[in-house]
Amino acid sequence: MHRYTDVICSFCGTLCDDIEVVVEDNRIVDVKHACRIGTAKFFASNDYEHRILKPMVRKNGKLVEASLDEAVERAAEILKSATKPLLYGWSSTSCEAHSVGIELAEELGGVIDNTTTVCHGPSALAIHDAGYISCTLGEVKNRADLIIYWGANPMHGHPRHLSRYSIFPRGYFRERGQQDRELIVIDVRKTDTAKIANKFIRVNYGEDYELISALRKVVNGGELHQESVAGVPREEIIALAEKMKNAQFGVLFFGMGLTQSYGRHRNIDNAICLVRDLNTHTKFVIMAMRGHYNVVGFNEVLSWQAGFPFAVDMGRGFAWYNPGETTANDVLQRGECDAALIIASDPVSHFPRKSIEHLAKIPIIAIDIHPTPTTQLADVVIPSAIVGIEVDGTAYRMDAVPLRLRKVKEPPEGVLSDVEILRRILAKVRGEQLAAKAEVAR
Amino acid sequence: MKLILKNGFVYDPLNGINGEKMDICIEDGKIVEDVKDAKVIDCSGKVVMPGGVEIHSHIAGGKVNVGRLMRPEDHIKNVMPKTRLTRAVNGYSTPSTFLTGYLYAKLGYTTAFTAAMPPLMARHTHEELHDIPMLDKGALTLMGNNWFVMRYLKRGDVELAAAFVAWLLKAAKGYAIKVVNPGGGEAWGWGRDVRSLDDPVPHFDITPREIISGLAKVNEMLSLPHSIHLHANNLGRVGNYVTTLETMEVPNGTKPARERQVVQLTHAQFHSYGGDSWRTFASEAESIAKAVNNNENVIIDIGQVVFGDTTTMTADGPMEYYLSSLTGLKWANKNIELETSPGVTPFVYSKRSPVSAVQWAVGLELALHIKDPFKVLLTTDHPNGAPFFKYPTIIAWLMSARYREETMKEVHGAAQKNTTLATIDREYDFYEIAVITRAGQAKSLGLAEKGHLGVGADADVAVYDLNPEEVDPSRDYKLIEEKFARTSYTIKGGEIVVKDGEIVKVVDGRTLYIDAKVDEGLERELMRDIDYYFKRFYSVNLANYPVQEVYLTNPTPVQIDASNVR
Amino acid sequence: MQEVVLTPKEQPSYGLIAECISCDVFAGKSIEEIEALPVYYGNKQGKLGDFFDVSGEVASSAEEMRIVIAGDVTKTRWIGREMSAGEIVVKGSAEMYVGAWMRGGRIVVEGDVGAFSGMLMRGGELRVEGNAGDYLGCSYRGEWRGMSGGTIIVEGNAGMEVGQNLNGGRIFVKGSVESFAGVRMKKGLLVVGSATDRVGAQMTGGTIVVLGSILRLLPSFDFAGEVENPEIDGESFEGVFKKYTGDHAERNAKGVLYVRKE
Amino acid sequence: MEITLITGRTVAQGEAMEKGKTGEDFKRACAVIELDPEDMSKLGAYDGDEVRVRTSEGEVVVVAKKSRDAPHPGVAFIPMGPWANVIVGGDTESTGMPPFKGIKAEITLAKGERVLSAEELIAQVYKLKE
Repeated sequence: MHRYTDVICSFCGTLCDDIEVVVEDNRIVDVKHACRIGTAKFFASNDYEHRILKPMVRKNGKLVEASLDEAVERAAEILKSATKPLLYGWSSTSCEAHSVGIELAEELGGVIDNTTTVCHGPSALAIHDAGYISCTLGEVKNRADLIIYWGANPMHGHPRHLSRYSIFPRGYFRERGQQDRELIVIDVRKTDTAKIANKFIRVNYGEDYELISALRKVVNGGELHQESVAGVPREEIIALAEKMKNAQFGVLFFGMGLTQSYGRHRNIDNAICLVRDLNTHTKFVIMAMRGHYNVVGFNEVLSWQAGFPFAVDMGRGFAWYNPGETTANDVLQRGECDAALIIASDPVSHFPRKSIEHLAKIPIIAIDIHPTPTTQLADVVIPSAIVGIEVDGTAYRMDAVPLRLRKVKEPPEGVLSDVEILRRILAKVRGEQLAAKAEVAR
Repeated sequence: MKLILKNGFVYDPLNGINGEKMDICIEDGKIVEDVKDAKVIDCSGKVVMPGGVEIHSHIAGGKVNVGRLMRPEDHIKNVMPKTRLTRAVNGYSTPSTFLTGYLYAKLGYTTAFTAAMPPLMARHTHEELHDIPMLDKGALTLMGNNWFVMRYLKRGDVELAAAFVAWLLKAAKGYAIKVVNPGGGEAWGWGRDVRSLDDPVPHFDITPREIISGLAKVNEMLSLPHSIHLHANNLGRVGNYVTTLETMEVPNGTKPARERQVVQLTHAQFHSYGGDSWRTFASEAESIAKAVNNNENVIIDIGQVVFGDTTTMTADGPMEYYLSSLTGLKWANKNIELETSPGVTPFVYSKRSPVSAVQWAVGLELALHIKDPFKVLLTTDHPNGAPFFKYPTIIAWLMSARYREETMKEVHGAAQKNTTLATIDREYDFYEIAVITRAGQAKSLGLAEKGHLGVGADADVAVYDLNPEEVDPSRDYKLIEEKFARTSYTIKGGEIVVKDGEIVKVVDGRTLYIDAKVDEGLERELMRDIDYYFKRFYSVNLANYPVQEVYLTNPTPVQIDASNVR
Repeated sequence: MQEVVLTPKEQPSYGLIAECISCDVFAGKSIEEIEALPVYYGNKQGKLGDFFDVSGEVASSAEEMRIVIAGDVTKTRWIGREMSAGEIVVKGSAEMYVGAWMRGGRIVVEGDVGAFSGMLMRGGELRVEGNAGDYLGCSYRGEWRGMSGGTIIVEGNAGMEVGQNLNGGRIFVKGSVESFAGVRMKKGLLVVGSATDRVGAQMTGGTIVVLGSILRLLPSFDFAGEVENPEIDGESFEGVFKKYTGDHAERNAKGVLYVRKE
Repeated sequence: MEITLITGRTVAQGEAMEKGKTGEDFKRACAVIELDPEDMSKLGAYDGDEVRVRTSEGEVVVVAKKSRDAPHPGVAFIPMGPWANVIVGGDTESTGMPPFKGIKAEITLAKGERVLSAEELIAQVYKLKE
């Protein structure tokens, strides 16, 4: 039996790093401090019935077991013969895997994109226009006296966000924890997060942008002529603006309620500008509630290696980026790509129908831990080990703080890490022998 | 690889060699006395210098990447496809990591230190350094707003402060103490700043003066290779030269533990401004230069401005806010718990702008008014003053009064009126250029095996296609600019990595960091205190904070015995 | 004026990058040289001649050059990129980025154009007889200095974010436009037939004229009276218009929005 | 009945997903639509009744559930997953982001109709390759 402390949970962008895990005979027998989802993830690693344990290759319309070499060979063939392969997923694997994946995309002249494309891609577009006025989560814990969640429901998406970083913890300048802070939730529904807030503001669906514009006008000293905006009465808007201006350290967390709804990136653009306006009065910051545990890591690695955060087309041997053109859903819906490598993600569950209709027509290589609708449609399936449980690796928290995830148990026999699988595919694509060096961190 | 660089004009200031024709022998990555059966490179008619050493450049880490994230429009510039050897690259003011390595190598640089690493984000910095090929690397580590540092110094516990600094350098795998807007970074946690050396830091009851002098003392107690690396308060503010002059006096009571300065005042150009409003904005470079000339404890690097579009980035959060509110351009900020508060905003240095014109002149004035070239290091504070690959232009300006005059004609009259640049006729020679681009930098960093070509030095060499007997830099400044941009050869660790301005081999450099040992009892005391603080105020556990060595390319600890610190 | 005719053959489903279709590039070349110009699709490089039959007479200078694309090229991108002179006529519809970075000359598309057409234009004229996609006359991602000169005229409708970051030049859309027309606009003139919502969002300067109605006005615009037959940037508009200033979400915003009174 | 459909994350969906997507848990967590109680009574549906949700993209049968986040009349919620996404529209309006929220949908009763498992749904909607 071995007890591991300070284990980092590889579920969501909160990257809680205080987990205790007890492992006995390569089985996780106890998990402490993790949330419901995190706990489920740790225990699920034991459950080999719901894992993919052997590589599979589609033959005569059916997926059949194959050797790893055969699966890698088939994957390399598919990718090499493609004119516009799409390499998608990435958000639930390590930065080390991203690094090999980007090299593979460059080698193939493919399009590489991650799940940012369907969560905070609009936030990236907004940052391109407005910048990003942010902080690390410890700053929120130590200083924040006003916390706003807008279109975000951490009680569901990031269960320990509230207790570790925002409302509940005692901080250096907030010794009494929750009593020293105020929580406001702005949403179209009275979510579970809204239920514990000091104040809930209901905004009409699709009118967030108008509400932000109204707030900005008031914050910047203008007069609001409307009786109400987006379903929120004028007095309430003015009161909210005053509250924000008078906070000592305010923070606006936003989620997919803003990025996925009407207005998309402009909602975020306007919200960042609101925070910028507030900085002429006080200290205010903004932060995206990033979902997958390493969705940020992919944005970081791709930015420093290829110059752009997501959706890069390497077709001409260099990186070209323009969401709307080079993003996964657009490439799929225009029917442009002719093969796909999907790793650590399940677009068949999470992409709209039109995208999947094309995906279903082209050869797919899926690298994943357990069966998903994507592996169901795949032509090559390669099982992989779980980063943060069965292999080490780097991940970036939602505030871009990088952490080193640790291995606490062995993967199922014969199952390799994403890094190792990708290295084998890359070597095969290049027609090279696999470099002898063992799996190194970066 | 064995090499003989034959018959070049060698400029090796640390060994007093000034353009002598001689051979340089290389074996096993080192400069040797003599070598047999070596490949001979004919360097006749060419300048041979030690590989360039970059002491202050924002090339890796969180805020550099925020610059990239924020500026896709910067990355449709300098676009080059992958080749058999090199990766696909792009980026102008925030080049991708691979491009950063390639571009430095083409300039003849073989070592670079990234200017500001927040310890909490150190893993990120090292991940990017890992992906910068061609260079030996290190990171200046931010400490001037660190809560532990401020607490220990406030209570006068310099020993504990020293133990903490030693621990932090090892945890972050950092190389030196970097101080940025001391106290101002913490004040920015509340949207405030400190504006003078005696402005107390909110809630911490300590002043910038105390932080600077305390860290200077700690640096010498630990006998670290580099001095403290100081970005003074009030960067970029009109009339800030007063603060700068005062700041230079602060560490004067401290004796250097090694043969170097006590403080490197970084990007001094941004700290040498007179006037009392943007309308009366003027140079005070002469006053600053005079103070540097008279102060044995201080050297500077320039932070030269070159006209064009760039991205400013610094751990000086309030300054970036101030700058972005002047331009109205997009602005990124990132307060980092217990440590620092960086910011990023684009900036365009326009020839038509009186302020930009003066800024351009100030950097050159500093370089020309300071007598001892070992006290002036060439930087652009990349990318703040300009991208680093503009160095050849700056070298040409320093070597040619005529070139400066030509440029002066194109820029706003304020450069003529509000600075002394037009009155200076000094011109640098190759020897002095070698000082400000390698020898002086290596000396300041305490890198015994770099910045020179003596036996035992690292075989890092740059060969430029310039014949000092034929070229008149004063007149042929365009040629100087052209040839310093593309070496004939760059040799890194004894291997030819650039030939005729093209990358011919991609190598990984080493990453240097400080491994200083202090008294064990003192360290135990420190760890107890840190543990308490981490649990309560950091958002990561202590066990997850230190950067593992696996992140470093060829990790190279510099062992320091400071066990006498107790 | 001499004319080269490109008759489209089958277009690749991957999208065809044909930035070589520009009078500047064609001028002075032989038909064979034009056929051999590089085009890109997916990870492949091909020749213009693989996808178009090339015929006609080539002029020696761009000014004297006309290129006619004789049919639909709905998978072809970057037609007329950075063109400085001459004329391109597309007798059908084209895909994204028509006339991006254009500096002079004229492009006429008889059908529709895809998104990002007229991106970062600095001069010349882009005329679209059908509809335009999203981001007509936009800047590149992150570039705050958007389209700075030239004229875009669209007879039909246009999509989202027409004239995003507009920094000079003129855009006329006779039909309707989707959300965020003139978003973050700084200078220049944008005239549209009708608009939905969020017109002039975050604009700090320049003028937007809506000749018909808008669905919804942002709360951060202020009414500044009615104007009859206004003359704006040398263009006269008939009728009575409501004048608004904004976007007052921004500090010191100097944008003006005219909406025809119903 | 016309509604505005929103899709998104829930803790149950997250938890079930980590256990694999082939299980009953995943279906129970995702093949549901959370409706405003008033909308439910207008529709004549009770907790646990099957309903058909139709958009311009297609249709799907899921289980109706009384929302705990009400009131939000006219707005309904389906957790992200294959059931939601076979009816989500495609156009990213040149931003890369499909419209996952704010989709116009029509709900009708489908009492007793079978709710497909993820696997069945995928097989039915996207013809498997031969």
